[in-house]
Amino acid sequence: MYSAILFLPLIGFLIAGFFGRTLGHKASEIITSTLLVIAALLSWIAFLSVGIGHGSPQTVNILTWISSGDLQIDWAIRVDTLTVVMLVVVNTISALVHIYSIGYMHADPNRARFFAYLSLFTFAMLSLVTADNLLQMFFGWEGVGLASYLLIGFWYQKPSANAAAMKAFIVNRVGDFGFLLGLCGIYVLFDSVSFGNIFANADAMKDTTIHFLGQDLNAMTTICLLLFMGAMGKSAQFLLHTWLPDAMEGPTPVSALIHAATMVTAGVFMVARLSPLFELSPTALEVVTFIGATTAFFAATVGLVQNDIKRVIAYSTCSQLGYMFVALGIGAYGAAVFHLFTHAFFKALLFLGAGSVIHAVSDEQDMRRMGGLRKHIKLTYAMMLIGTFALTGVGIPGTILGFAGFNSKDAIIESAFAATNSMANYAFAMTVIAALFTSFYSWRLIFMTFHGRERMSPDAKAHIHESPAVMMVPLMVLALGAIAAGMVFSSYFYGHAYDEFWKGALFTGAENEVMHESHGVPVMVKLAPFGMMAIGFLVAVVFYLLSPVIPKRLAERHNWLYRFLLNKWYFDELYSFIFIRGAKGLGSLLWKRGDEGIIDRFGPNGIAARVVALTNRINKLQTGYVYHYAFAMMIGVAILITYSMLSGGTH
Amino acid sequence: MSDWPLLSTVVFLPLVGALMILLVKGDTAIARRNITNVALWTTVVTFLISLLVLSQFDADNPGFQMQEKADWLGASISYRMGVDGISILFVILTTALMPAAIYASRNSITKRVKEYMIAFLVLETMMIGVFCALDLVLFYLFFEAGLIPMFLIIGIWGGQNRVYASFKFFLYTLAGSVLMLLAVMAMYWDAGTTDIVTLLAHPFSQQMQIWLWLAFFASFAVKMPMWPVHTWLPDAHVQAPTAGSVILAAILLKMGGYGFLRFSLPMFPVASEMFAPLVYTLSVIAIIYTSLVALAQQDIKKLIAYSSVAHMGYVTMGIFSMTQQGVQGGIFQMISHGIVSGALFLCVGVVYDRMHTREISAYGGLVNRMPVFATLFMIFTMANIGLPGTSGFVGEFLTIIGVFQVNTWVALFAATGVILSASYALWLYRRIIFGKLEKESLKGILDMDAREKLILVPLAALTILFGFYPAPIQSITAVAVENLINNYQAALSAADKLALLAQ
Amino acid sequence: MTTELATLPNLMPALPEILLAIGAMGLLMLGAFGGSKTSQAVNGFAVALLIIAGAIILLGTSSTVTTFNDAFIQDPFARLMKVLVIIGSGFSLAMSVGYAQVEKFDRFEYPVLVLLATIGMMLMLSANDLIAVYLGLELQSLTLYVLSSFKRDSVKATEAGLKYFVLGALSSGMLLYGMSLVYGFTGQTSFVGIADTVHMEGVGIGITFGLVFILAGLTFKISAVPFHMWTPDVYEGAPTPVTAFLAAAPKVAAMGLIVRAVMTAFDPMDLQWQQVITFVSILSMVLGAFAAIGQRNIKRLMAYSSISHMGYALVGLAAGNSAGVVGVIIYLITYLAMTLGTFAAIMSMRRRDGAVERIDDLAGLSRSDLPMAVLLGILMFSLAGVPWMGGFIGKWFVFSAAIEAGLYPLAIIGVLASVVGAYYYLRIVKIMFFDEPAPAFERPSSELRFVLVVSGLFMATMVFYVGPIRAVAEAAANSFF
Amino acid sequence: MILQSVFFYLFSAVLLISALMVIGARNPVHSVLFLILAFFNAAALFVLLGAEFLAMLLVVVYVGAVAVLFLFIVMMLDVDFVEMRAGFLQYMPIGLVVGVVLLAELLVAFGGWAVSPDLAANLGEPMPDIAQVSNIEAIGSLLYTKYIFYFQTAALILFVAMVGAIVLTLHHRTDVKRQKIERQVARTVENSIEIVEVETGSGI
Amino acid sequence: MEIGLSHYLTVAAILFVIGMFGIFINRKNVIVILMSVELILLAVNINFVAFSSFLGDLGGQIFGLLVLTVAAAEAAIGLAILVVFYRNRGSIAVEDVNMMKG
Repeated sequence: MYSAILFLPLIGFLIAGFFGRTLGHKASEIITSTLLVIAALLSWIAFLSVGIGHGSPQTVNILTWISSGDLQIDWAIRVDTLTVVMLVVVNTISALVHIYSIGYMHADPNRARFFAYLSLFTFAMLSLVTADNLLQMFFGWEGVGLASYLLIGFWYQKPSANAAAMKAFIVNRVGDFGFLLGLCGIYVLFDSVSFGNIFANADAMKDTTIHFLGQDLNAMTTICLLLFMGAMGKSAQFLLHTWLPDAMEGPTPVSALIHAATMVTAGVFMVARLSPLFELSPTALEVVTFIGATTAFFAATVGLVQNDIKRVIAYSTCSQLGYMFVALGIGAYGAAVFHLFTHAFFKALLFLGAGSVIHAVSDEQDMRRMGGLRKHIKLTYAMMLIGTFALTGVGIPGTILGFAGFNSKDAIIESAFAATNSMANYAFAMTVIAALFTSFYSWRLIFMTFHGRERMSPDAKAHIHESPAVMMVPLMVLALGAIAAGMVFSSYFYGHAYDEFWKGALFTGAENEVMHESHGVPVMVKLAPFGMMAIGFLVAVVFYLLSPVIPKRLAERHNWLYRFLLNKWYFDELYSFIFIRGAKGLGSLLWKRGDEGIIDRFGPNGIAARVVALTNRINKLQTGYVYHYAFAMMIGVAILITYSMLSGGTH
Repeated sequence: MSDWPLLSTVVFLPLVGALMILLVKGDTAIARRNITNVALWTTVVTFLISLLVLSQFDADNPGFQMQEKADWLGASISYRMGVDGISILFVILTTALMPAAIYASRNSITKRVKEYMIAFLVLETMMIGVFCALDLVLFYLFFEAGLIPMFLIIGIWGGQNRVYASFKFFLYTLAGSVLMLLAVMAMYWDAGTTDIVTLLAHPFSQQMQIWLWLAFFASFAVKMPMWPVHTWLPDAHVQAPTAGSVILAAILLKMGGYGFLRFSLPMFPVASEMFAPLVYTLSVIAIIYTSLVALAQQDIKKLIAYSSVAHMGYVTMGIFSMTQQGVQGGIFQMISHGIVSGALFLCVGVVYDRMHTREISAYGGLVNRMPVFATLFMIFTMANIGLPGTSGFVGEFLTIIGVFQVNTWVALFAATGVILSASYALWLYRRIIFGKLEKESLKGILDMDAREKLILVPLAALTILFGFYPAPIQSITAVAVENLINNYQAALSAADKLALLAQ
Repeated sequence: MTTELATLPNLMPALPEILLAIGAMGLLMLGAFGGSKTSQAVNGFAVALLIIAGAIILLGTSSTVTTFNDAFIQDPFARLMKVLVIIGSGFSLAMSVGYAQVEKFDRFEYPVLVLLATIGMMLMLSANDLIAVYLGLELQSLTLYVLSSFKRDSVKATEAGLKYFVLGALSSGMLLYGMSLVYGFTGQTSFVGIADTVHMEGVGIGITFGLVFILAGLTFKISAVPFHMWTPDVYEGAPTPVTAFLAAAPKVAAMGLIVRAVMTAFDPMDLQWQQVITFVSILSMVLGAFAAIGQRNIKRLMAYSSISHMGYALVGLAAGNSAGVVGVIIYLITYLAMTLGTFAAIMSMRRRDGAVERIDDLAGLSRSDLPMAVLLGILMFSLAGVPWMGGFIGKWFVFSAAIEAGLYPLAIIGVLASVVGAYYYLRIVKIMFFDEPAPAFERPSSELRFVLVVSGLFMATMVFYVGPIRAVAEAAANSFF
Repeated sequence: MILQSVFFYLFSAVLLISALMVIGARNPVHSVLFLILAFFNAAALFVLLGAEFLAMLLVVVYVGAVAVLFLFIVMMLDVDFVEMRAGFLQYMPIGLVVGVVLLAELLVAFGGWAVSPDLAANLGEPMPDIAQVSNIEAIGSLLYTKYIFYFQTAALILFVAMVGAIVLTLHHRTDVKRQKIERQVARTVENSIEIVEVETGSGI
Repeated sequence: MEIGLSHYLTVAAILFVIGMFGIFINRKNVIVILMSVELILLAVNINFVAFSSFLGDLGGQIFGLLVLTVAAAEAAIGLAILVVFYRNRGSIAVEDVNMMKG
């Protein structure tokens, strides 16, 4: 069954990829979607049996991959609760996105290819989450990167899409650089890269040092930080986040699947998976917390002023990923995975809803040219509202009653307060502020899109229509998840059924008490997120419903701040200057100055020139005059005579 | 059949084919077709026979197999052939790529077909001979003689600046290898023979090892090529005809790496250990430097050529890490690079045949008219980047993990290649394949025909197969590499003991 | 005293020389009385005589015999080198047939003089005494002076003869001066006597000077730097068949003579002569390699080429060991074959309006005459010493001998010079194969074709039978060890 | 002894001075004449050394034949008094230095040259007692017996010289009618006259 | 002062160097060069005869005799070449013997 879950999407990819043209678009769509739906159903069965039920964790070996000396790496499927949770997330969302795309992409001439890519992505993501060893995880890791690259650049005629695709791939590679080194470190430390061996021996290696870059460093910290670098790349954390907003150049279903629900959470998954290692390194956890909190705050600030509907959601995703890392960093792995789980539903819902909006307004993405849409596309409006409720965390404090995000996000904030980590306070503050911003920009999005004056072009206005059922049904399914996932599963992921549910898939150190303490935080703390949510909502109502002049005035008054936020803290400009222009400039320099200017000039060309010069001189010696020739002979004899005399010809 | 000198057959069969081509008269279209067919069939048959060699090869035997020996220059310099787990793969790689190279030239070469095919067949003999020779002099003979046909191939059928490129190629590599020649002689006088099997067991004095190592290094470093003696490669690649680039990148470059494995490490272990930091440094510089340079290229072939230099940096780094993973990774990387870079040059050939330019700026949006090409090119680009699941990854990963165990700085810098290779390769892909098809000249371009697909699809299949299942290669090299490393360590500890005694 | 007249010296060892001498005189008669129409026949007879002489040498005993009071020695070394000389002379005579007809060169004196020069060379190779050396050398040199200016209506040819003569006479003077010093120091002129005396007396400054002067005189004949200056001009100016002859046989003879001289007479002075030979060898290799690059005339280029090749051969000699002598012999074998083949190709460079000798005239030869281009290409790669070709084998043996003797700097300089030298050989290949074709040549005569094919194939396939060749060379080298 | 010294210095001085004049004289005819003078003095030195035959030969062969040949050629070629061209002195200093160095080295080597006494027992051709065998006789008896090989080879060299000189310089002038006696003698009616019957209008 | 071997050798050496000098210092005509060659050979002969006399060995005189013979032959050939050159070039100035160079 697990193999089936893993390989059904691959089969779908192969069929659609190789025979897509012969089969036709319709057939490709149906085949891939069907396979995905089957995989999704199987995933739920697996989830119920392994997670909720009592199915035992297991490993399915498929094939030897790399074998070299001590290094033995197999293709294998590791099944435990963490895996099945991810299987459910990935396959469910993927199946829904497949179905949704049938409608969304109905006019695209390359639909078969699109579905092939989607299935390829799903396969790669599945092999990532089912990996039994780090290298296989890396395979999936890079595989999703490839699929993401292909899908972002799906509309290859758009230069911006191509650029975004490249950017996504390359920035991810920066993270992979760390991942790869961490992997090497793991191998050096454990003589193995398979999880079973690593986890079994992790505790013994707690205080080992590793000789890295000329220094003896704590092995766990070093390795975890290197691996975390990979997670930062994939999960678009602060400093390596720049690719995610640009990735919105891809078709919206892609954004929903890859850049909201699944791929970007791979980093979170990885840290959760490696919790046995991270738990051993407080330093690494502090870094994780810090980066997560910073991302949560930073992305939220940028989200405040964006005008592109998808970008707002993208920054929101970024910010929510920050929450997850905060949870990981403070040791609340359950909370992190829980948020990952719920976030998948509501964020996919928001993206697909946004897609529906875009679809309705003739592919317009700028919110400044929308407005008042609620009258035209009521169902979408409803879906978006549900998504927003879930994202902002609407619920009744103190109970578990609330939309999905309410349960999971509040759990993180409370844990952050309770945690003993040195970064915990910072994390708490940042996440609370981010909650305020989240609420504000989410409502800003709703208001700008669905309320107020209708600002779209007349042409677009004429064409506004509700999306077809094939798109709306997935939305409804997701809405269901966004409403209920939190309430249904909170006890498993982060509540009293924690241990039975996880069955050790997440490791918490002996002194890690975060989970228990988080349940007993002061009421003020429990109310804080809710309060922030409410404030954010009210401000948004004032700014965008009651008095739309205020934001403009604010922007004018604090122009530099506005610009700073609008330009995403100028990260793109900075990176472009340092890395892209720098690398190209350096490349040209090394080529023109280095290769041609020095190596060739003093190497082959230089030698050739010297040889020719010498040749000319020698040829000039051959004057044609006999007396010169005789003179040369005489000099020769004189030299030889002198030489043999000086070198002791007499002995 | 067991007595039949199978290896010699593989080595010299192409020469027989060349003689047959010599007999074809005339320069009509039919004659040209016949010549091409003879060459093609010769290479195919050679390939099949080499597979026979592979089938008889025992991967668990660390020594040389299928040996042949005959007196040649007296008893001490003999004609001795044999393959072991390290060399046999290169033989197969050579024989496998030759039909592709020949077939790829079928339409693109129209002038002087006869000479062209003869040059390639002679070249094939020389290349296989290099990997089979078990006598240093014989090795050198094959090693250097390969320059002649390649010189002609670049010079006659090359591009605009072919004369410069061919001379640079020839003289550069010759200059490197003459020093090796002297080292070979010194070894001959020291050991009394040039038999490789004997030499592998011959302990050279430490002082001598250093000089010999340097001399061999001069040759192999140029051949690899390593920074800073790499500048012949971009020129040679750019100017050579497609098949020439393919062979150059896929096989000729591997001779350097093979030489390191066959000679430098096992015969001069002390010196190898001593100079390993030098090799690491040069490798790392190669990886970063040439990747950056590749980023700035305007010419497709030049870009790929520079990327080859970078990839060879992984090979040298892996080989000199002297860990099982590093060495096996180095070998794997060479095989994989053979397939991938060969295929990339073939891809360039596909568009070059249509447009007759290698300027990147002359292309753009090819995917609109050439989806199959775009797909295959994507596969090879990804393999070039080292994406897991392609053969490019396995070698890169193994070399990095191998060197990480020895020197983390090197691993750190080498890993930056992961980022840089993605940058230049995707940048290239984007400029050629993606975008709108705006250029008038490209509007009528046709997708790959059956012949081109027949060449490239198997290579793509291999690229992916070895990415997922590298065992066929790994299992062949495992025992031989293990043996190599054990002997190396034993020699080192023996030398250490000696040094202790001397104190 | 008068009784000694009755005992005739043993003439058998010198039979080939005697045969050639008588033959030469006979042919002169034939030519003188038969007029110029007989020149073809004279040429044919001369070749036949050479073949017979060669056969006599090959069929005779292989032991070492001396005669004429030990002034004349016939040992395996001398035999092998004489056969090489005869091959050189015979092939260059054969090659001149076609040329002679077209270039109004068909004078019967030519083959006669070649025969006389050949006798001189053979005497040099058999010389076991300073006087014999001098006389053999002069016999050869005087003939060559005449041959160089044989085309007496040509300014270039006569200038070549004049230069060759003047410098040759100077070198003879040096040689003689050295001989006089050696004689004065030892009281002997025979090689054995000199060696014995030096052994007994030790090495003095006088004999060292003598040695240097003698080597200066002898290395002039193999055109080693700095006594090479005549070579380019003479090669260019002399009629092409003569140049071919000059480049082939006398080089072998002189080299053989030097080998014998240093290996026997000056054996006890190996330190001294090794210095000189090393010095000369390095200069020759380097200068030959560099100076040739600038050449446009192919004969001139071959002159520099032969300078550097003699430098390489001297590397083997400088090693001073048995392997070195083997190396020199094998090197000379390959050199001879390559030179003859290349000159066959040069003599084939003929258009309707006459012979041409610019390198650029070869442009695009591969299109107009592929076989010739391929063969000449093989020879060029061989001259460059690229493996697989015979030239590499020669280099292998000389350099490996140098390595054995520990002459690393010499070997390194040598191989690097060979890389520089490879450039100009490659340039010829480039011109033949890469460039746009120049007008085609006239169809060359069959003798030229034959020589070209034989030498080209020999060089291309030498690797296969280098074993037997090495055995022969070793047997010859054992004459000294 | 004194007398011998005096003569030695005299002959040597004249020899060297005339040698210098050979290369220094502006008129080539003078050069030849100085060459002859040098030869005479050298012959005198030979006599001092007891080599009468060689001294005689030098005078007869060299002065009588070679030098006269030189003179003949100088006259025949009608050589101008060529002015010293520019650049003559360009290489003079370095040439002088090299020459002096070479000479100095030779003199250093010869300054202390003494015949080793051991050699007397080990000579190639010990000189017979002058009282019994004259110089010329001693040379003759060696040359025609032991050194017959050299003698013959020298003959061959002279032969080459003869052939060479003729080949190079003998011109068969084609624009001159020569008398060919043998043809005149061999002439008969049969081979002199050919009678052709010519048909009318066809020509020969 | 006793006239010894060294004296003769010195004279010969000076003569030899003068001869060599004559070859390359001379810019007038080729005949002088030929005469210089004769001087060199003369120097050699003085050496031979001197050694012969002081060693008490006849070989040197025989060598000298043969050198004389060969020198005569050489002179003949040299002059012959000179004559043909003159016929072609119309000059025997050393500077005119310069058709070929490089």
